[in-house]
Amino acid sequence: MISVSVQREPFDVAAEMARLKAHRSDIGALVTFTGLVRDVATLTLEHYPAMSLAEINRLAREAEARFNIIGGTIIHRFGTLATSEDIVLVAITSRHREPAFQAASFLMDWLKTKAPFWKQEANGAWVMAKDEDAVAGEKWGV
Amino acid sequence: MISVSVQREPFDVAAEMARLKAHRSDIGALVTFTGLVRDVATLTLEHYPAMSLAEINRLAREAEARFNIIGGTIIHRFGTLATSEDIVLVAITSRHREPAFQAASFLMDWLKTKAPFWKQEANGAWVMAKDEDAVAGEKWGV
Amino acid sequence: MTMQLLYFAWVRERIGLAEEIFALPDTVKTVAALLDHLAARGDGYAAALDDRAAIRVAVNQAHVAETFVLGPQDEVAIFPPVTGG
Amino acid sequence: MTMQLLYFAWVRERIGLAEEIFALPDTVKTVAALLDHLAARGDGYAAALDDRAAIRVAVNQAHVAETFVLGPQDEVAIFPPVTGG
Repeated sequence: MISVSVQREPFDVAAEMARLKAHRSDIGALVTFTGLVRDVATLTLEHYPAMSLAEINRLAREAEARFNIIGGTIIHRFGTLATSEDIVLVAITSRHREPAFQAASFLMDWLKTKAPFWKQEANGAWVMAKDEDAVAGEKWGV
Repeated sequence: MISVSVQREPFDVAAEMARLKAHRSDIGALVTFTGLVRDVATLTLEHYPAMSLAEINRLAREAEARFNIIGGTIIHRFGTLATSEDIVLVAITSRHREPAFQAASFLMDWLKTKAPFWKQEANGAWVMAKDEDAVAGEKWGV
Repeated sequence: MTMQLLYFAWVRERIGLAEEIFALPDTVKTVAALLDHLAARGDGYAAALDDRAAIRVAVNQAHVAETFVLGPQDEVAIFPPVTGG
Repeated sequence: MTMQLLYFAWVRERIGLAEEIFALPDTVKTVAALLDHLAARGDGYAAALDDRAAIRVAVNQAHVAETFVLGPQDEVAIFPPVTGG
């Protein structure tokens, strides 16, 4: 079961990892992906509140159906974030390494093309969607 | 530059992540893989001390040459570890998500087939190498 | 029977509204027809919606294609390709 | 001029030694020939080395194939397929 949060507040990767491992003896692999603000001083993330949490939950259920995983956490932040602040966390546990890597990669590819968030730079410019992200999303046969 | 350690002591994933992110504004992606003791009460890892660090360093240089990454950390433990204790950490930073995922996956596949460590259960049984690990290692065209 | 329209990112900026109430005309059946109808409303709408390849639409919080058939009480969100993650 | 032999995991257990000094005979040129030579030494060696598909060898801390040609002062490690990670 992958838990999902959409929030303004920072997240604590170590606490999330500890929570996923707690009271279990069957986890052999834990993969985390953290996405960070890069190159710019600040980045503002707008989202569609009624849809963003629901859409990420939908992606989480899809990952659970596709991959032999144990659990996970997805946290996506919104609001104004500074350089090198965390934007998104995807953490997945599984018995063997391959499903955890696959599910984390799948979730990031899908988040990039499905989750209703938009990034704006401090000068007002909107970050453009990359064609390669659409291609990466399509490779999972969405 | 990927730093490498072979050690008996536990590692602190959060501290390693913080160290990789410190004083940088160009990191957009951070992928970690943690391998844990699963199912058994204890597992003892034997290694070939003169070779294990050198071999993992060789794999690290190979990953740096193959993938467009910024930095990373590989820590592999030896000695006797209890259920759900960490065995290995691979953490990789990059500008974009794909090289970090690829490099972490490559390093784990190669570690599994190249790094001179052997796992023994508490009853004396040695963990058998899996054919699928050899196949996973070969897919990178070693 | 009215529909709620929501705009995000530069679609919101160009139209100059985050949301509005909209009575769906009988002649407008699909998402494509709605986008055509809105683009004809004036400068802000045209600037927002003219490059149709850069427009994405969700109906009742789910992504839909331009061929999707609208109902009179739908929540319709119009936005650029997403850039989260 | 002597070679150091190192054994790990169940190869070590079956041979009953972690390491030994070994004078390379002139007739033993390759890793394959060394494994044949050692397997002929007695019970522990035979039990360790008979299933050649399960044996890996590193010379001077680098993985090598059975065709690798040995030098008289090499450090030769003999072990099962690795199971770290």
